[in-house]
Amino acid sequence: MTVPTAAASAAGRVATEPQAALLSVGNLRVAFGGREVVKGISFDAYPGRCLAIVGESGSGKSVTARTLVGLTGAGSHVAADRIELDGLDLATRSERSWRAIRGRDIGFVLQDALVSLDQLRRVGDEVAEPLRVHHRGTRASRRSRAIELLEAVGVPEPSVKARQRPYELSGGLRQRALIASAIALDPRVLIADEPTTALDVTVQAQVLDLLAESKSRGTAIIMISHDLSVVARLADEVAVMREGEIVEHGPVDEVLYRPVHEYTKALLDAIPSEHTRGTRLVRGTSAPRRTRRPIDADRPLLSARHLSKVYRGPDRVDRTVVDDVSFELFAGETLGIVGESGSGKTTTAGIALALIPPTAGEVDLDGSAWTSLTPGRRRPIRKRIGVVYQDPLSSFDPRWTVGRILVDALAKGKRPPSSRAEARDRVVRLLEQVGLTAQHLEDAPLRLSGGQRQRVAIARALAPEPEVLVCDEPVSALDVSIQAQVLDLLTDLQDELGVSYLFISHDLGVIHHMSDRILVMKDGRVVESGDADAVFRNPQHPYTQRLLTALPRLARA
Amino acid sequence: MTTAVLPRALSVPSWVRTARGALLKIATAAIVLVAAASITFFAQLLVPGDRATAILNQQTGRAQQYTTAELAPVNAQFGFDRPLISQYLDYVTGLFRGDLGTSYTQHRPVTEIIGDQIGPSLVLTAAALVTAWVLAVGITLLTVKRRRAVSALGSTWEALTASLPPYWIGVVLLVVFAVQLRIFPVIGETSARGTVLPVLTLAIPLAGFLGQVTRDEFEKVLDQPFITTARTRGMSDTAVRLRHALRHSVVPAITLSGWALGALLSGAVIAENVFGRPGIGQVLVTAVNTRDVPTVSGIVLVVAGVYVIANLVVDLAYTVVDPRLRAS
Amino acid sequence: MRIRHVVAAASGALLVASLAACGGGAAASGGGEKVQGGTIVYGHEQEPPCIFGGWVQQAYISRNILDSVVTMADDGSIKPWLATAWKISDDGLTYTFTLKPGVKFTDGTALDAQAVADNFAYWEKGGNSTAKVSIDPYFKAARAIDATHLEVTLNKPYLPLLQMISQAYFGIQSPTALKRSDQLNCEDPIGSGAFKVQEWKHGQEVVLTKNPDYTSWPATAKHEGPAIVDTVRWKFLNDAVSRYSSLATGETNVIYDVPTVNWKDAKTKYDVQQYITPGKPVSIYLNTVNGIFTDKSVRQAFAYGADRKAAVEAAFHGVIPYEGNPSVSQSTPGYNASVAGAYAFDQPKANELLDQAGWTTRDAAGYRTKDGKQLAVKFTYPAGSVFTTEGATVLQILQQQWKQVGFNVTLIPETQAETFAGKYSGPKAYDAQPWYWTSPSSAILWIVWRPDTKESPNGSNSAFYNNDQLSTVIQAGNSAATTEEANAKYAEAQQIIQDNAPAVGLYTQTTSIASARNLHDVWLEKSQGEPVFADAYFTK
Amino acid sequence: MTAIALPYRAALRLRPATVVSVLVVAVLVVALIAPGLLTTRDPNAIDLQSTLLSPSWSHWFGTDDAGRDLYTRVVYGTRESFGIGLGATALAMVIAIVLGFVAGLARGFVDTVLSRILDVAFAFPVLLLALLLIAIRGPSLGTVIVAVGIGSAPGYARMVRGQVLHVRQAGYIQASHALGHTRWAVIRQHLFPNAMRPLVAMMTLGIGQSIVWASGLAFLGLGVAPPSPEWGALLDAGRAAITTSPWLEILPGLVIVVATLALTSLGRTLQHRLEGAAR
Repeated sequence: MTVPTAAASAAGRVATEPQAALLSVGNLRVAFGGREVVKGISFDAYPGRCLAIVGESGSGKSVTARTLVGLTGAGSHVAADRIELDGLDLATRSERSWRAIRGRDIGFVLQDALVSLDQLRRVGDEVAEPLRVHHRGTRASRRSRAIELLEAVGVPEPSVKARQRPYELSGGLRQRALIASAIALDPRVLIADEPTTALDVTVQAQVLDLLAESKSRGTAIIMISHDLSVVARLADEVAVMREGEIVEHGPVDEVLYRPVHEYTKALLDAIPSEHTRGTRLVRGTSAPRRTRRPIDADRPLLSARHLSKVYRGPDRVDRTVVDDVSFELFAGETLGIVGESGSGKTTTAGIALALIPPTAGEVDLDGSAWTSLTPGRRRPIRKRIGVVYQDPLSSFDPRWTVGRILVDALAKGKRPPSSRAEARDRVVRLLEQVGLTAQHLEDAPLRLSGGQRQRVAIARALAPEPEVLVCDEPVSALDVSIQAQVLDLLTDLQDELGVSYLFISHDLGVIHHMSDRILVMKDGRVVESGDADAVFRNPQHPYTQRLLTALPRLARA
Repeated sequence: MTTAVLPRALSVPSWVRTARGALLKIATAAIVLVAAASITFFAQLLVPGDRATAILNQQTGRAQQYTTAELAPVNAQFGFDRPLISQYLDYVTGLFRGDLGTSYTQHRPVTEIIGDQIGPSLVLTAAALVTAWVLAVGITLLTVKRRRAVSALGSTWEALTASLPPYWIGVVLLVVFAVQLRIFPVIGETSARGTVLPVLTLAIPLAGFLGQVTRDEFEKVLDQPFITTARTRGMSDTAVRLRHALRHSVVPAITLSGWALGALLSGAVIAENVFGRPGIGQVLVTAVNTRDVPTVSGIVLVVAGVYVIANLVVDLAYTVVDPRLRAS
Repeated sequence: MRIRHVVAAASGALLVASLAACGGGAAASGGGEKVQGGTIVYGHEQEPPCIFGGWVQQAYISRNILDSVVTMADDGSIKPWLATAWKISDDGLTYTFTLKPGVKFTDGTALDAQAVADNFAYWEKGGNSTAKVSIDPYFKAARAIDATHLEVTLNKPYLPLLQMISQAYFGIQSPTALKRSDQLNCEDPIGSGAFKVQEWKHGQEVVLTKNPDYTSWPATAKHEGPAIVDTVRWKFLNDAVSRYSSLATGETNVIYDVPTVNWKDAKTKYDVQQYITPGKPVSIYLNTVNGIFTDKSVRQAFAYGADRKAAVEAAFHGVIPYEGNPSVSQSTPGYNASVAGAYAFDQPKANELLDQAGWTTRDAAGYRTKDGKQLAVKFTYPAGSVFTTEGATVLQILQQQWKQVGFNVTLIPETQAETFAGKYSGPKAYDAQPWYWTSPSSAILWIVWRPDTKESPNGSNSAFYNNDQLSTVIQAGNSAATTEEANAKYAEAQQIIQDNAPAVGLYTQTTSIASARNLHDVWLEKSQGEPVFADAYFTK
Repeated sequence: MTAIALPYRAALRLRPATVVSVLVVAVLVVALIAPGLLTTRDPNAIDLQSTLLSPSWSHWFGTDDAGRDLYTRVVYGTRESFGIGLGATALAMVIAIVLGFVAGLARGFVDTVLSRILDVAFAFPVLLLALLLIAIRGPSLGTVIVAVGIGSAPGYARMVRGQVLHVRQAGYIQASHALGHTRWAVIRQHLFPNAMRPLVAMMTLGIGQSIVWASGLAFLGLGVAPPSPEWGALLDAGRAAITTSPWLEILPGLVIVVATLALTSLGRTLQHRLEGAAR
């Protein structure tokens, strides 16, 4: 308002020596009901700099972000010594005056534009909405401004896209449009709440570049993220939050590469990558290295030949989602399939499980026919192949307890229990194997935490004593520390049981951490395959190269 | 799934597909209608007692049995002495010529009987539907996710109105607003002022139903991230509700509206009765009572036709409100 | 020269209560200036399928459109209408009518003797089955002697003929018009009456406009000349609440069938008229060929067992009179008043009769049994327009009292569909069933009680009661030479019926109208009680 | 959402409206099972000395034109009204479950045919269905139940079909297949019980609506035979007197409204709770 934003923008990236804080928060406390979720945190944001607030679910980071625009939510109680925007007190604002600030002085970007943009309105209208709300320009001028904004965030054919609706755009373009809307009024502060989560890695890189560009024009950015590697790419300063408190706060290089607090260290360690291969991700565990059983390269447990899958849409147009995919999975091995959304990896997994009939090609299980069998002939040998899904909760019947789920799986296994007592014993053993205890037997999955649910899912997959486990994005929905635990569990189980994994993930770090060999998929085809280290270190296909360039990573100390 | 999955062939132009779809829909609709009329035709023959007896009794206001000799001329006049199947075939072939037959009791073509009465019924039901929508949406917008007392008031109102027996509310409205307060006429007939109370009789309970589903959806929508996005742009609560949430919230109510139209046509007979309004409902009741087979079947055909058209409109309304549904 | 054979009415049989509270409904004496023209909005109840037909709902409206040959006066005597005079031959077999000259139907056709003869032929051919049963099997032929003289010949003497043809079922239609399609004759019958159909808005109203060339008013008319008002809007208002309320709001000027709950209120606010229909009252036929009522003592016990009078008074709020005579109502010429007092409420008597009949034991629910069979009565009644909710209340009260003497009465409301389809019309279908039949003469006895035989079935004999003695007595009445003689025979017939109890009396069929105080001279016709608007006028 | 994970607890908290609804339903259940506990009178006992009394301490709801105690009649009418509500809804549900499951599980031709049949059923005016049925079978408690039941079945069938299609997509269905269960076992163990879950709430809603529907039939004179104190019949009997003895119409109407309201409110609470639990 008083400081013209153009001046800051002209200054470029001048703000390495911070002047006065643009947004200053002191001793912020937020409570819902009687429960305090933000417990007295303080931070400042400076023009042209990015503050990253990092934490896992429940750390209070998103609540903090929303409090900064006065949208903490119903039933909340906010107290702070100081919330100031350029000297203007925000802590005691009325809803009406908050509205004048939102969008104009503080822009806000949420994660996943598919749900954060109104799908029923045209992209142009969504982008121009802050202008309309704050009575800027005429209808026509707003429309052209929206097109300019879309162009500025790198949306091709902006005038065409402006007339489309968000769902008609690709994920990356949508997210750009969301950012375009947030910066429409050139706010001095931009708050981005998980702006790249749910995006494919290449798109993620583009979005981060876009935010960096905004920062370089003098915008103060507050980025909320659970992903430390993403933060490394943009932030100047990092605050690590845990259970409503900031446990560590400092310049990005300090926090990420010379962490002081145990929690920060644990978080950093938990990130899987090429460097973590063969090690455990959870800090402080006794056996850091793996003791693997040898891979039997003469015994392909799964061998897929020229798989393809064509779906006919309601408009009678065929779509090929899997196109001539072949692979072999050897006993004791982990084969990783990596690719972005829509690459056909989940369909491939479904075919391998014989749950989706392939249009062409077949999969053999341990040298004999598998997908080409009739369902009735296949059922008796199903026990040899198990599956772990991305979303464990939806894979459990909400009416069943953990105990019943596992007993059901045991009954379908190689050695069905002969008595109730035996069943119970074996279920308890299974639970212990995945790091749970008998006390969870009577729990409904709904009452378990995300990590516990995935452990139950793994226990269920293991109950029939399969030789192959298909893991379809098993850790994608988990916080990084929980992800680390689950990945450690999977490697431990492989060491212990010698089971083979067909491991599917969009996360290159996870894939590299887990896999012996990998397939890179794009648009239903395998573009590159081979030994994991070889592919990662020396990618041949341009797509793989692009993926790896886009991958945000932490330089390991 | 958008990026990688490319359509292999787009050889058929989209308008051809649309036209083919529309033709298919019309053909199905025609089959549905003829089936409904045919079922009605035969169902009426299941009614105990003989049609000629009913016609004679109805002409004289009596209830007795007649001798074969007495019945013979009636049977001959209406063709009841011919085999059932040929009566039916005549009826169905007539349908395709747009001939719904002639009323046994009024001696008029059924098309004319329906033509006379369908107008007021359609006005009544359409007005009731619109009013119900206005009430439902208005009350939802005003009360959903407000202070607890306000929200509770809104949802109680909806549950209450949805529980009102249509006849009862009609009589209460009549006594209060027409007899006591004299704001509206007692004999509404087809005048605009006279249409108000019958419309309210039908609209108030329906508004309760529509309001309930709209409220549920509205509550869910208001929790969506895009609503938060809109708020972070500085939008007022009212604007957020109107510009963003509303459109998302009405889809279930649109679905319900297609169904509601059928229920309204049934409920209309009650409103017609209480307020002395002409309409198809009253004709239907009389026709069933007098075994006037062609009239009953004809009304079913027309009502089913209205229903089918209404549902095509509902389908269209879906895609207008939510273009995403066009794909599927 | 006029030769009239006047039928004297039973004194006081016609109860026409003109109950205007503040003086004279008939004349404009209540003050105000008589207005020429205007529109009467009349709120009727049920909409008939056609305007002309054999149902009383059709007679109501056709009475205002069609003229009949003769009409009935308040005292029950027959007065001239289209016929200015008539002569009956000594053997009672030939009636010669002299018709009013120069009368024209509204389509221009001349109303001459041939036209009337054609109408007789039309009714007999099925044009109006109620007309047909009213004169069968006595009617032989009708013949035009010349343009103004009509001769009607009979097979047997039939004294009630004139009363019968005074009903609106015998309205004379243009023979030219009768040749039109069924649809036109249904919607727009052409007569010579004071009004003609302008438009029938189905589901709403029939708009009647006056016949400006009207010349053929009946002798009972309250004025001479065409109708005073221009238009009558004959509205169909099924719902009693809105019908009665419409009078208060001024949306109607006159309504039919004042709800009995509102009768008291109506008397203080409007001019009300009540008309007790002659003919068979609402009485309960008992099935004499099947079930428990084959036993005469059981029938009599049924009649004694419930306080029918109190039930009728309670349910109809004291507005509609109880009728103890099951055969003819108190307003019918030839009514036997002494018969009506039989079977007064007497439960001990009922118990005694049942005990004698062998129904001595009672089951757990308190119902009588005999040889393991329960004293059960399947009581069907036509619900809705024939039997209103008030009538249903009467039955529910009776049901409780019958229970006290041990009858298990199951009430089964018939829907209109079932009624018309004849579902409950056979001898196996019910034990008891109430019904009424309006008729201006005790000759209704013949219609109802004529034996039901194979050769000559009588579907109207709903008690299936064949009594040759009764049949002979009624026929003697019908063919009697004098009214006195006829009435004596009819009285005897009523006594026979009451003694044998094939039917139990309940209440009179009654119609009523209420009209606004500024509307005058709407009167109820006497053969069936139709409202007549030809003489009605408004005052300012 | 990060911090606001409260829906589960909120659902467990009893709202006052829920408490009232439960109480109302409890009273109704007493009236249903043991009407004698709520009134000492006989619903059909006539008393011609005390007709049309307005509500008073000795006659809470007044008396009708046969001198019967209206309150007692309402209490005894609960059984028939609820009989209609329960019976019709149960019948509708059985039809709906069969049709809905077959349509939901079948693919291709059978599904198409069934959907068309449902279309025809839907296009049929409910009123006509009732009228025809009553014309065919005569009015009785059974016919009213069948008419209302069949009339509301297509709506439920569509819901069931939608529910089956929804549950069919669920992860646990695939998970169960992946364990090697047969199609039938999956249907029996998972699909059927889970697709049925929301129907409990729907039934509660349906009972109330069936009662309202039945009262509409009574208005057309197609209800239960007298002297039954079924609520719709009470409304029908009371209508003529609305201007002179309004309690005869107003009070039974209010009872229907309150009963339906309580059932609806309970049904919706149940529905929301199930939805919350399924999330």
